[in-house]
Amino acid sequence: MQYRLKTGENVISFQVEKKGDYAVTLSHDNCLVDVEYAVISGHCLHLVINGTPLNAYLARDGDATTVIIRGIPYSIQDADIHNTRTRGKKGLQAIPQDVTPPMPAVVVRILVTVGDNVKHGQSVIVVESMKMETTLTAPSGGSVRAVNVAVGDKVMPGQILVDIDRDDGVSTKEESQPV
Amino acid sequence: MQYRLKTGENVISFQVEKKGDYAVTLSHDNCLVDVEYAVISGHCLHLVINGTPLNAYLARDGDATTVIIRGIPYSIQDADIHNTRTRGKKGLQAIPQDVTPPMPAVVVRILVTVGDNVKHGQSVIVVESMKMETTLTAPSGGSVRAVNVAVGDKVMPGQILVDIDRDDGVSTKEESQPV
Amino acid sequence: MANRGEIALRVMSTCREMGIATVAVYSEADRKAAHVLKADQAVFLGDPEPAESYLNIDKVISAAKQTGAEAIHPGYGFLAENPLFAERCEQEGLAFIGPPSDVIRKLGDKTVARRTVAGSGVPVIPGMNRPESDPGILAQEAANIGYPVLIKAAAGGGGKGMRIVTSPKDFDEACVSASSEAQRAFSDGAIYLEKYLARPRHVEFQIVADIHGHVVHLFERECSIQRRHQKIIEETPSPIMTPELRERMGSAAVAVAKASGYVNAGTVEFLVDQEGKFYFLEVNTRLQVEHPITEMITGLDIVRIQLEVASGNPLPFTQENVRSRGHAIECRIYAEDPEKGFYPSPGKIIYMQAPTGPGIRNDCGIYSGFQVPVEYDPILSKLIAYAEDRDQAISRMIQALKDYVILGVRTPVPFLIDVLKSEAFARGDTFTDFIDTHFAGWKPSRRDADAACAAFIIDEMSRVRKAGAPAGQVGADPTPWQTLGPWGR
Amino acid sequence: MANRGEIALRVMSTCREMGIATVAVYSEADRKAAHVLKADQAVFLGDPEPAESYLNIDKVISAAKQTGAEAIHPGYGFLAENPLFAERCEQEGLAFIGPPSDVIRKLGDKTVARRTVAGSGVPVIPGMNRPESDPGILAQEAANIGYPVLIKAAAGGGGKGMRIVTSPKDFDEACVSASSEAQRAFSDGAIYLEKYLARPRHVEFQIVADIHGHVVHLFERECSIQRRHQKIIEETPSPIMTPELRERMGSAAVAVAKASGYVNAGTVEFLVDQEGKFYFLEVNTRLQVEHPITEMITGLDIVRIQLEVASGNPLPFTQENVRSRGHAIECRIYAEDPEKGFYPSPGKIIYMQAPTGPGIRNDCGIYSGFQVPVEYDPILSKLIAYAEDRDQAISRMIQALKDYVILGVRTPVPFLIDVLKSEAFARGDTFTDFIDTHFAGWKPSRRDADAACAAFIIDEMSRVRKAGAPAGQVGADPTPWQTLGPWGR
Repeated sequence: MQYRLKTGENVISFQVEKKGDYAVTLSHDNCLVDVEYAVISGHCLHLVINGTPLNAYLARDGDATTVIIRGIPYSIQDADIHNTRTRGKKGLQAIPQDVTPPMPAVVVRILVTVGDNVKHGQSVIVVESMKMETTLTAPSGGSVRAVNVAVGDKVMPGQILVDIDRDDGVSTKEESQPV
Repeated sequence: MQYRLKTGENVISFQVEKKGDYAVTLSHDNCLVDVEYAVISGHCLHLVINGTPLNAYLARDGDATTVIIRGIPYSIQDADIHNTRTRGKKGLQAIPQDVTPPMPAVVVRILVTVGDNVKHGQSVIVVESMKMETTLTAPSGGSVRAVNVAVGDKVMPGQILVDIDRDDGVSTKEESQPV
Repeated sequence: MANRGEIALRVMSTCREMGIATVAVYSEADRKAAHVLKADQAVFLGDPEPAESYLNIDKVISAAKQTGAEAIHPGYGFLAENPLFAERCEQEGLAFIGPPSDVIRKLGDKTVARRTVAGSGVPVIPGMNRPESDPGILAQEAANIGYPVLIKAAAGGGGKGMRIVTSPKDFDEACVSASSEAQRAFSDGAIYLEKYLARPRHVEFQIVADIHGHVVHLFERECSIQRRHQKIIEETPSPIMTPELRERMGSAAVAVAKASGYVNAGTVEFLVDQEGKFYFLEVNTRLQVEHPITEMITGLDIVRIQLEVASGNPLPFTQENVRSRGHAIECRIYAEDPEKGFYPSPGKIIYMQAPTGPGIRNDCGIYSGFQVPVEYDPILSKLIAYAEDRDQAISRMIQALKDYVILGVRTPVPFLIDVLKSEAFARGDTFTDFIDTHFAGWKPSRRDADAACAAFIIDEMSRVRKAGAPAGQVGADPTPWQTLGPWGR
Repeated sequence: MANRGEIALRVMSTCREMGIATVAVYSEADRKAAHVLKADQAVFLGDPEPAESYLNIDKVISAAKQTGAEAIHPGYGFLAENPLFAERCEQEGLAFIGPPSDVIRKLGDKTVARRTVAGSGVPVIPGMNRPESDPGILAQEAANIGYPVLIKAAAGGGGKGMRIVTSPKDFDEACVSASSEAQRAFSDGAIYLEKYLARPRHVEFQIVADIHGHVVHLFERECSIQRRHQKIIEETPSPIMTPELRERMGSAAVAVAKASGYVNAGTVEFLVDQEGKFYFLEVNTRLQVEHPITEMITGLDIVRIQLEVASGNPLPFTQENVRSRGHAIECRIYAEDPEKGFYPSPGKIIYMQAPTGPGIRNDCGIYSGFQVPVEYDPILSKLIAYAEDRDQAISRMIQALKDYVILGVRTPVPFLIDVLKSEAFARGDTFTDFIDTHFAGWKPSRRDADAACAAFIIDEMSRVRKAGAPAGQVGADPTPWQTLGPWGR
């Protein structure tokens, strides 16, 4: 079996070979990793990696799986599935060219209205999450084509709160990039 | 809806009426119980019983459900299902006429062999569970027809460890009783 | 209990032990919150927004009235330091578990507090004792104090309306922006100036006072490790404390309490400069987030003291028979991402596993499956480690943090581990600029990436292997549907 | 770590804090046990039977050798008081975390221990100081001592080979049966006689001793609440203790340790009779199950002391600077059914939720999903409550027990709640016959049967409602299969 996994910025290909009921060997580049394991619960695996035991705690959350080992979280995605999905499905990833909150939040102030001309970096909307206010700014100069939310709305990362027609003619809304 | 529930020695019939998404009314005898509830997890319900909140923790374990409220366990069975099952399926209930351990255990000593004549109350087998030894005795006088286990075997409640042909001609093995 | 989260649970624990029945209040977002599950009764307040629920004085008072509550504990945050709320409780005949409303009012205005304290002979940071709006007068005061100066809001804390100004050319603009921020945050744009102290330590004293005029301090807490002016690690004793300095600062804290007519539990905050000189900063007129470390070293239950004092009883000890033992550290476990500037990280707790064992206390407001609301403070729990001395307490805390698993939201756990392991922390070089100095742009060292990938793959393989099975959270316990078969009904 | 369960975890906690790497050993039944998950390395021993695993000296020594371990901590039970094991460690150059093997041997034989102690001037229970097999001599000794007498096995404890005889006519038969029980339990049928004390208290003193001849006691523990001669609730201080009695008993405990050449941590057990006279009972040459309550009141880590002492360091304190503060209670949470004579209740932990918060410590060896083996001791965890005084500690413990949920096996939690709520316990009337006197045939009062039925019905309705859904533990969180849909692979 083969897995292509994305951790942080890297994509690594793992060749996986079963070595018994509770053992596998992973190889990537020139590394060989012997893994014995026990399934402790739906969220915990006990692994013995090249002879050294450790506990891995996992949760699937949307596209990515978070794995915590020795207190440190690793975010891991299946690169193949991830590509398939993000190609078809816009907005799951926060795209820096959009006016979108960095975390789940509530809209507290809207500083522009449709038709306003805004400069690159100008504050357009303020959201609050867990008592911390964050000001979202225009990713480029242009004119405000639409304000998609109202004060008090709950908003999620990836959701476009304000559409801006860029001075160079490209709508921020239409801009997209595969990851 | 109607439920007949067995708690301890009692069987109570409850008439259940839905009062909304998270509310029901139960009636039994001349009692009316208003219940609002929230499902906290697969093992925890938050109930408001006639206005008083409490938490109920549940686990299904074979035939019975254990419900813990304020630290105290309640063992509850659906009386209808329970009857159906125990009628068809012998041995799930420990029957005092059998030589069967009161809890999961390991056989540590066998004190009789096939053909031995035993008296009522005579020790026939010793089992150990969690470092505590329990001596099982003959439920009646008779002759040992079979010893079904060996030293070191793991045994469960309901499992007949020794068959005794009773002096009055009835085998303890054949004796059975509906609950 | 006019609060939510871990502090509501902590207060209710002591109430239950004292045989006091508890009433929780909750918003729409908290229908399944842990504090609702723990209370003897629970009253629904309204929509999630704080103004419609936990900050709504009328609704909270009405919940108390309708359940026959006799006293209200405000916790921290929300209405805890709101003099109008305390006053309203007084008017309604409800015991407010905290100081009298006029004390809260007096100490809540930072300039009034400075005047009150200055009168008692306790050193205050050089600066103004009255708010000012005239730009000319402010500029003159800044020149008198000497740059750098700190612009502060008179009405509040938490870093809102605060500006450090290093040169006169930026001064006017900073005053305008500070005042407008203060106006938005506290509905009061009043500002004043203080001398800016470089690299101070934040050292505070827990005090308790009864209505009979007894005031006792319960030693200090060092709270210098902060991000965004919010504490993240606290410890006691302070690494810089000497018996002589403790004696002087403790006496100052008691003097502040006496000067303000303080009753109940409170905290007198000081800044300590590089030369070891200390200055009064402010009084927090409530139970503090970090009160557990004081409980660990003194063996006292501060909430119990609050309740006893509120019912008119005298303090059950004098300054002489309160003794400190060992060392305690608290780490605040927030829902936030330490790799992204400590941004909030609300969400559902998919799984959690808290450390237990010798010397470990976990004051926790969440559980596996709980949806952490976006509307409130990001504090999830507080992990406290006690040991015989500071080094042992640090080691114990590091191990406990490594055992603390929270899946579903990000937490500062890996960051806290690295801070506690750092030499600067071990040396006790804990100044308020600690994180900026030693941990700017921090990322964890991810040495176990291979193991994490192995876990991902094995988890997926286990799921695929069981995909043919009828049902069930794969890899977890079999469900009743797997083990029981269809019901007869 | 030559042990399993909560004690293995507790010892490993301190090791990790001290930077000592740990090696677990485990049997087939413990492949997924909590102590295996915590260790830095784990070595498989063999089949579940203790003789093939945790009691197998060769296998345990070999595990230590193969991993390069330098020391072995035996915990309690299993090999902890086996002089052959300690001796073997000494021969193999492994540090045994406990007293020297000859001290274990000397104190393990109850009659040798009695002779040793009698020589030091500490009062022992009237009786014989040598084992005897001649029925005539035994009968004569019984007459000299005066009935009722207690027949005891010389080689062991835990109630095995013990008989109370109230009249000469039952004496010979009782000796035969006691001896044969002792033979089976300890491979040694030697018995001796002691005066039977009616309704004594069981009070023990924790001692620690270094190789430099320093011995310090860490105050007493009262352990009178027992079922089947096994402790179930322990507390410190003892309700009957006075400073004067503590001084005398503490000195006696230190004298016993010195007389036997004791090194490391140990416990000197006494019986205290109705008149307040105390008698030496025995020495437990190991870390005791109930050591946490001593840690709570002294602020010390006894395992750390054990490790320091074993590496040759002197005790870091003298008798004068060890101070006790507050009150601590421990409840043992066994897998057993208090409604059925405390019969063992092994099985799978379907769900558990442990109490947390101020003053609560939980030393726990299980987790949700763990299969509790039938082969070992039924102890699951130990719940410890600390508070300022006894009344507060009792209240805190009652509330914590109510919050302790363990589903899948029966536990004494409801029984413990009723004991702690009883007036007899509140009065401190804790004699070793406490359970027989006050709680024979105990059943909980089941006032919430309607609520339990409601929970059953709602649970079932929720399951039926979701039965059409594709999968999932109904009522629990949605599974990945529900939320993610099929994979592309």
